[in-house]
Amino acid sequence: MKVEITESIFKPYEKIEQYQKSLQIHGQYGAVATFVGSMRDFNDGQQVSGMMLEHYPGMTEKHIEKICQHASEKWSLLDVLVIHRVGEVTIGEPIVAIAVWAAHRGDAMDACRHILEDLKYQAPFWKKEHAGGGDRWVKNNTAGYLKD
Amino acid sequence: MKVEITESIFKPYEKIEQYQKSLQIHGQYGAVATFVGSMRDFNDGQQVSGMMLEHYPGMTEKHIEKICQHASEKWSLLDVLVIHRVGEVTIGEPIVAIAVWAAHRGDAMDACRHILEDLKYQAPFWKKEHAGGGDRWVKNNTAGYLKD
Amino acid sequence: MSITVKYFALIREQAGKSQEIVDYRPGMTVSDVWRTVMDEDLPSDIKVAVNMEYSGTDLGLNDGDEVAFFPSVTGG
Amino acid sequence: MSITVKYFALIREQAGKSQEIVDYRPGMTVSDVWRTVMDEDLPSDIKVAVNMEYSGTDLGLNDGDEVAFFPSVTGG
Repeated sequence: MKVEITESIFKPYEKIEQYQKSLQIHGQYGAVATFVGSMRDFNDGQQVSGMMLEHYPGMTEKHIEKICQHASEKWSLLDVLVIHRVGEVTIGEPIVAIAVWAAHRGDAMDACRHILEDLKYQAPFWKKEHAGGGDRWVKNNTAGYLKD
Repeated sequence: MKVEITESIFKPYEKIEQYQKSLQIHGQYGAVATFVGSMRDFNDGQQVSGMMLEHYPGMTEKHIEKICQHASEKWSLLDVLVIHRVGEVTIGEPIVAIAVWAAHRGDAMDACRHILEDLKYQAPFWKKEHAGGGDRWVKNNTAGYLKD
Repeated sequence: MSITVKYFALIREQAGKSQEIVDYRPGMTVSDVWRTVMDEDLPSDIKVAVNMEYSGTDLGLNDGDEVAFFPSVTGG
Repeated sequence: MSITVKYFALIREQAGKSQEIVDYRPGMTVSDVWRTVMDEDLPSDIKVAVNMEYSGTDLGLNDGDEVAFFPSVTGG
């Protein structure tokens, strides 16, 4: 399991591929579910040009590790990778990448979603968007509905 | 939207990255959900060494395109990529890759899962595993339960 | 006046062939095609596609149609 | 005998500071810390962490604890 907080732009799929290669689980995983969240140019009815992502150094890492640990107890997982960006982020850049390796697809997808929802609602990160009318703190994330 | 059936081993994350670069949706997608299914060395209580994946040329492509089309009508999506392997597959090799681009995470993840379940239960593919005791047709895929 | 019949996976192996052409008779259904080639009723667990779309077994066919028989799918 | 107090995001901006040290008093709760530094009751929409774990506002503190105040999180 690996949790990484980074101030630099990162290439999510290269990171996932690279981490996968480092694992000793060849032939064991039948399923890898990933989620990559990127910065959009439009949010909450307004054009945005970028944002600043604040976090709580120490607690943020600790909290995400706890989420992943919890997911590993709830589902049958082989490994988990979470990368989250902090600092100044520009349009189109990745903010978060989650990858979950499991024998079976149900575990990988359920856990990936669970980790993402916890990141959205519990992990100590705060977004301040640079919008036309000045900077604004994002008040709440949009819902990650389950429509199935 | 792109559907690809291939007899060759492929690198899912390179393909996804490459396809993403070809899209004119920079700054529009906030969410990319992917699923990669790979060949495990163990299935249905037995060690397996590889498998042959048969399909129905023509119908398979047509069916998957219909699935993706249907998903695009049900959820708000920006693009979909599906790659599925056929022919001889060896342990650890990717069998299927699905990537869904959307503005929001709920759409991307719901659609990705929906497409995968349809691929498992409707798309014309048949697996014949090479196991210790000889070859055997896989009778049914395991369930892709939603535990949330 | 013909129907193209295709078999996949276990059905293909059991039939010992992957494709054949049968004569088309007006009013012919999917079940009739199976009866013609296999000399038995179509087993209920066999899936059917007509012109590459899933189909019921009572569907009436047209000259030139392609009918496929196969077991439960296991892709993904 | 001290408590480290941290502020994040909008709370940090409104407080005009990101961190300060307050004296520890035996029996002190999270709410007491806020009252000490802000001279008002702790608003109910502010989240609290003690030693980097989410906490209730009535939690009794120990000497050396780190208390953080922040608004709803918006990561991911």
